Amino acid sequence: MRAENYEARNHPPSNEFEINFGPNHPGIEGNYALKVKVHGDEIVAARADGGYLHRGFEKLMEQRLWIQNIALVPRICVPDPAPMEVAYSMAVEQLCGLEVPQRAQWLRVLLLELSRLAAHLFTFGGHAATTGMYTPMFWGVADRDLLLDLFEELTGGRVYSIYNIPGGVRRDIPDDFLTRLSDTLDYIDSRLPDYDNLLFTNQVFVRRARDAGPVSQAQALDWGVTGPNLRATGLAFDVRRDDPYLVYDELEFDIPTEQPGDAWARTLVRRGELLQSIRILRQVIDRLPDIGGPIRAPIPNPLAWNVPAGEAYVRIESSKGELSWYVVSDGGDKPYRVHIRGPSSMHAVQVLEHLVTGCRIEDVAQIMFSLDACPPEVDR
Amino acid sequence: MNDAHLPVERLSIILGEVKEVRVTQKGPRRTRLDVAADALPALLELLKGRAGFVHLSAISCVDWPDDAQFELVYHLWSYELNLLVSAHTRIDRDPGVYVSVYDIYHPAGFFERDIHEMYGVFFEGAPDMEKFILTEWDGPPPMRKEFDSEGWVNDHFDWQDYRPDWLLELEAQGGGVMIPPDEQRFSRRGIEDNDDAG
Amino acid sequence: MTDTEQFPVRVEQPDRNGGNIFSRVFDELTAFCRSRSLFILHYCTGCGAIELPPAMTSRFDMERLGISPMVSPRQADILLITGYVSVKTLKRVMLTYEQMGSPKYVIGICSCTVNGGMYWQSYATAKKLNDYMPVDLYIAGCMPRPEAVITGLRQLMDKIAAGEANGWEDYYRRYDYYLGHQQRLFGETWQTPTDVIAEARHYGLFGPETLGDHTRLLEQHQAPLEALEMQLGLGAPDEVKA
Amino acid sequence: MSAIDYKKSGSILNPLKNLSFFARPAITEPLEPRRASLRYRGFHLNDWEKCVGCSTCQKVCDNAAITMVKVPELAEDPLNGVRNLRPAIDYGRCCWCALCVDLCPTGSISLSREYVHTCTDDQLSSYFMLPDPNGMHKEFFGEGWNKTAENDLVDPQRQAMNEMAPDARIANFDEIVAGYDRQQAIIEASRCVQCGMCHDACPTHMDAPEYIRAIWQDDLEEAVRQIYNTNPFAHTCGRVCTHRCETACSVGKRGEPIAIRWLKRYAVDAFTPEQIQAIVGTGDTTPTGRQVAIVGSGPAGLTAAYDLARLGHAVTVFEGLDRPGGMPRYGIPEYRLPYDKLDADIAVIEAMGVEIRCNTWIGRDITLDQLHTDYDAVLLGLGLQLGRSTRIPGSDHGGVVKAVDVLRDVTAEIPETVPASAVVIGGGNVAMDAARTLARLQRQVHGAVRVTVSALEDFEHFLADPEEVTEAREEGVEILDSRGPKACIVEDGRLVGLTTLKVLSIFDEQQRFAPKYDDGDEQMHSGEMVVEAIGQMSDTALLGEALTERLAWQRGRLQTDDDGRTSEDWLWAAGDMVRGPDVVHAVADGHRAARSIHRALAEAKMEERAS
Repeated sequence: MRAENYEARNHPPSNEFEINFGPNHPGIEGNYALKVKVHGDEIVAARADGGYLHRGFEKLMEQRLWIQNIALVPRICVPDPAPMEVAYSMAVEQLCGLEVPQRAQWLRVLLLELSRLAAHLFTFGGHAATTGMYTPMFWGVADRDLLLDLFEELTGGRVYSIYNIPGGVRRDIPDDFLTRLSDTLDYIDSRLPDYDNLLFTNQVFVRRARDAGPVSQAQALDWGVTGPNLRATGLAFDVRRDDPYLVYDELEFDIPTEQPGDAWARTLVRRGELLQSIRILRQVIDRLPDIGGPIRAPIPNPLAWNVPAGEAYVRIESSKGELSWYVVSDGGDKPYRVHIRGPSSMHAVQVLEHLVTGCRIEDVAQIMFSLDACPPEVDR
Repeated sequence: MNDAHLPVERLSIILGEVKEVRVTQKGPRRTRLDVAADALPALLELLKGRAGFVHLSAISCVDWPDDAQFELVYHLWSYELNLLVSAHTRIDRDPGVYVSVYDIYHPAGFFERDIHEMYGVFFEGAPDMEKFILTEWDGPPPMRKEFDSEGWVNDHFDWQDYRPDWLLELEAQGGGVMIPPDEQRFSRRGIEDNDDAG
Repeated sequence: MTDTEQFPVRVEQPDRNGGNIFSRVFDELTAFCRSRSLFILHYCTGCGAIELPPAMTSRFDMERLGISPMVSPRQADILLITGYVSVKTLKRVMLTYEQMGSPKYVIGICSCTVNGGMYWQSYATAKKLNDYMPVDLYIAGCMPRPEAVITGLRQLMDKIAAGEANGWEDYYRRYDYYLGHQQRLFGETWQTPTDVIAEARHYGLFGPETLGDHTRLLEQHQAPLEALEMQLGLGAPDEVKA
Repeated sequence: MSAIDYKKSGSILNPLKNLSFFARPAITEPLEPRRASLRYRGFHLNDWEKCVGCSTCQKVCDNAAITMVKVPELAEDPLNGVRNLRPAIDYGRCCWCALCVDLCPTGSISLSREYVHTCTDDQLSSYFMLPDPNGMHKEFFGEGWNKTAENDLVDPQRQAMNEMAPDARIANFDEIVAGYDRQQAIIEASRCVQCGMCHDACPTHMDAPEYIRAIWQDDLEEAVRQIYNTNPFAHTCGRVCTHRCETACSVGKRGEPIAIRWLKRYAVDAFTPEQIQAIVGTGDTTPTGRQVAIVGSGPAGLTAAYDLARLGHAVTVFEGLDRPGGMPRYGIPEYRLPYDKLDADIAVIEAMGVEIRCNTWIGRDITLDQLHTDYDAVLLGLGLQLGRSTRIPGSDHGGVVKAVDVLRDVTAEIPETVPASAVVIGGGNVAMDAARTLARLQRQVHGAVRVTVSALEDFEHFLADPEEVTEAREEGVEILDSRGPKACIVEDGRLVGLTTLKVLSIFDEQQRFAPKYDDGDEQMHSGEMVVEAIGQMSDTALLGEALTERLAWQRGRLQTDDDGRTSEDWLWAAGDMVRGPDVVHAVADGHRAARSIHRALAEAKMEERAS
């Protein structure tokens, strides 16, 4: 220890302090930092600092074969990896003109919605924990683990499923999987009243979360806010419905919206989406047995696979918002350029900086969790 | 939102007013526009103001060193038309300077900052061109094609030298490592060829 | 000001082979107690961290082993490196590691901490964690399941109880080696606020390899330290408000 | 939308309702790890019996985590595509994506349900693991993610080859196989996993992975360059090669092997001989002043000529017949190898500066001693142009002919009466060639096919390629298996047919050739002609008695050292007369002999300089 490092610093003669909120901070989601200037408890200025989880995905993908990237892509967003796989596969399929078999599309929907469910349960828990309530977090994580068991059974991996490949999916569902899925959904459904008691109708939480980090609809549009955060401002927009992909246009689901765009509304939207995901999954359970056919379109030998030159822009509704992938091929065996636009790259930087400015320091964590900002998606 | 025309038609009417823009229909909800660099900001303004393209989904940068150009792609979404427009433009790789569209689209702030640190393209008029991810990186902009990540890694890091018992046994019998992983990497083929040429 | 006498941090090194029976019993008791109350630093360095909440919460419940998360490095015993560490993170990890009180234990989980893992081609991540700090235990997987994490933690507990988890001593004994790798990656002006050499003397762990070329470089660049990156460029958020 | 109006019904007491959870059982799992799911992606398993060491897993591994390790105790078998390499996995890199499983051509790799491995810093070498069927810690946890039809990324189907229908091809000698078009060739080439087993199995070690890759990249010039590195008989080998490469192909372990022969054919067919010559160049054209004589213009002789000419030696090839080409021209029917394609090969070889003198019999027009005097080295590439006889009763009749003679006469267009019915003795490819050639002639002359093939072997151990048998049958040839020839029946000086006996066994207990027949099962096959296709030998009369005496022989074959040099230091021998009948072996032999001759000439030059 060097004593001089622990002497009082020459701070400006005021009660304003600059502090690092993160990266090693229990209130931060992932490995991310906010540098904030506080005046008492109030934050007067904030600046996001990312890059702690930077791995250079876009560069790495340019160095790997098209097929090799399927192992890499789920790592981009750890809590919600499935949309990454699907989006990448869809982009390659677009470039190659591959027709994905119906059954594969339904299986992808199954995977995506399971992943959304898992991510939302995780986010609830996180949001609750940042307001000092740890039980919902314990429950949310434990219930999510039941979904991870399903992932493990379906895809062979708990978190990183690596289930999609360009052309379709790698394995069909195991025997009786749908029954177990249905049972798990019933269980999660039955847990919702418990969550309501503990969280959504708990005045402690309601009062903390309301009016925290409000975003108006105009601001949301101005700042490129998407996903549940946008729907929490009252705009019913969902890529699944308005720019449909896979078989979402054959599925019935509502788009939950809330007002007025504060942390409370955002979390409520997620609760609504949880119900809708369960609803979609139940439709998948009903329809999937009737959809036969292959689960994968034939693809060339992955070691000698030149994807035709071109570009593809794929948009997907991930649990965090609009996820889009821009993939350029120069006709080679590796992607020429991949650009990943994670929804959190908006939410965790400019929007978060904007929202925490003026709030009290104890709300920073819950604003970040309520935005469901996912740092690995920002850093890539 | 009462729409006398199909979305695509409405868009094409607007685009008809802009000179020198090439329109390619890439799908039912995807339109590609190619436009000169100096006309792009005006085009974006028009798209936002007249066609409801209020959402800037992303700005992608593609490096084309052979053409000595960067390609900038602005992906815009209209909540009214449910239509995605990708406006492509090319700028010179050197000096790699372009104008910021932050005034039109605030999300551009993040993307321009990202492109600046990853490619070294400077956006004039952007509010913030400071590094965000690579604050502690002093190498060249890593996403440029000429930056060889693997070479850099090999210069800066060592790899594990495993000596498990089974390997020692095999070596004693005359076996052992025959093909190290690097020798047969398909993804490395093109790069080695270039090295040979250079 | 590096006169370390003012810090009463000296601990007597237990002589594991000798000493009288009372001190041996006392040492073993200490080690046993130490292994039954471990705090993991709450720092999600990489993607393997996603399996820690399940491991901590009801289903796999590592608290039954006496292990729970701790927010401050000063009170934490275990630094869990959950997968890849980007170079930017590694600096913070080094700061954190040096600030943790001894004895401290490092667990590297996932492939990435061993030989670069998936990101072995990446310019942004460090490849071998044991170049930069001594690692007591590795848990294989990408990422390891909570069960594997818990198995690993149980093994660490056994090692602590047996007095075998002494990686932290190595950091003091071979500080020059670790510092050299840090300097190779972070540049030769790399400084941390902790005076490791003085601590090494105090723990009685100062050895022939504590000092070397790299520590000389460290002293050469010694300057009044600024903490890392405390300047705020506050242009943008103000405009946000407007 | 919401079932509860949260904004109103909220209460600070609501959480208390969950106190009932204290009465519920805990959901905590036991401390011991659970069993992973049935398709879990845990540590690797590798079935060493199935694994052939092709290193495809290494190529698809995105993390460069796989090292191929040589295990000396395992057998190596290049002809069947087996190496003693096995993959070792670096768990400091692996991400358990299981692409190695999906792409393994043999299906030997799988992932287990084992997932716990921990170690301390000094045990870190345990992260580098050589998977075997037992599991990482010698404890079998069960197979997890394995190869199924769903996730198999190896395409087992080769591109179908267009062939002429039997009734279209039966009356003419047009080439049956159409060859791949560009798209088919690229798709077929893309199936290759570049393991190089073909290279190891090929007698002349052709760079098949390289030219297949070049074909896939649509760079045919590069493909031709790679092909000509090792084989100047590309057109010929692209059609009639025995393709040992395809036997060894690792994709062929579970599916159909890559059509390497057809790909070679596709690449060289894309160019004229002049273009090929421009692509491959003429080598080092500085004349060395050395002269080499080559007897016989078959694949062995001309390959050696090609190599030697490219090394700057003056090469003269002596051919007894009208046209160069040797056995490929006079022994292989035109419907399998069109003459213009053989001419293309020879044209490229001639363009290297090789002089070919046809109609020059050694011993008649020029003696071997003369060659010995005039040239610095002599290479014999005589081939096997004499048919063996069964020596059964009646086989000395004029209507009993040898298959090689039939084929040669057809090529040489020597007019001969076409028998209305014929019997072929033999079950090899030459027998098929003779039968199918006769079938075509019969169709042309008589309008109907009456050819019977009687083979010693049963169909399970047949010598001819299965496709030859199928095609021969399609063309109307009757093929009988397990029939041993007894006698050729001559009535009134006229050959009327062949009697055969049922074969009980071909080899005795010492695996020597000693066929046993069932005398009770005798059949008569009528035919105006009996063709013997039971093997060939070399016509070595040109050597002269003295030289024959000096040279070493074994079972009628000339003995040489590994490089084709005989016990006479000026004389080399190569090709079928040394190795037995096979085009690609002859090519390989030609290369070897050329290298040996070149070395000997260079040494001689050194000695000259020294003296």
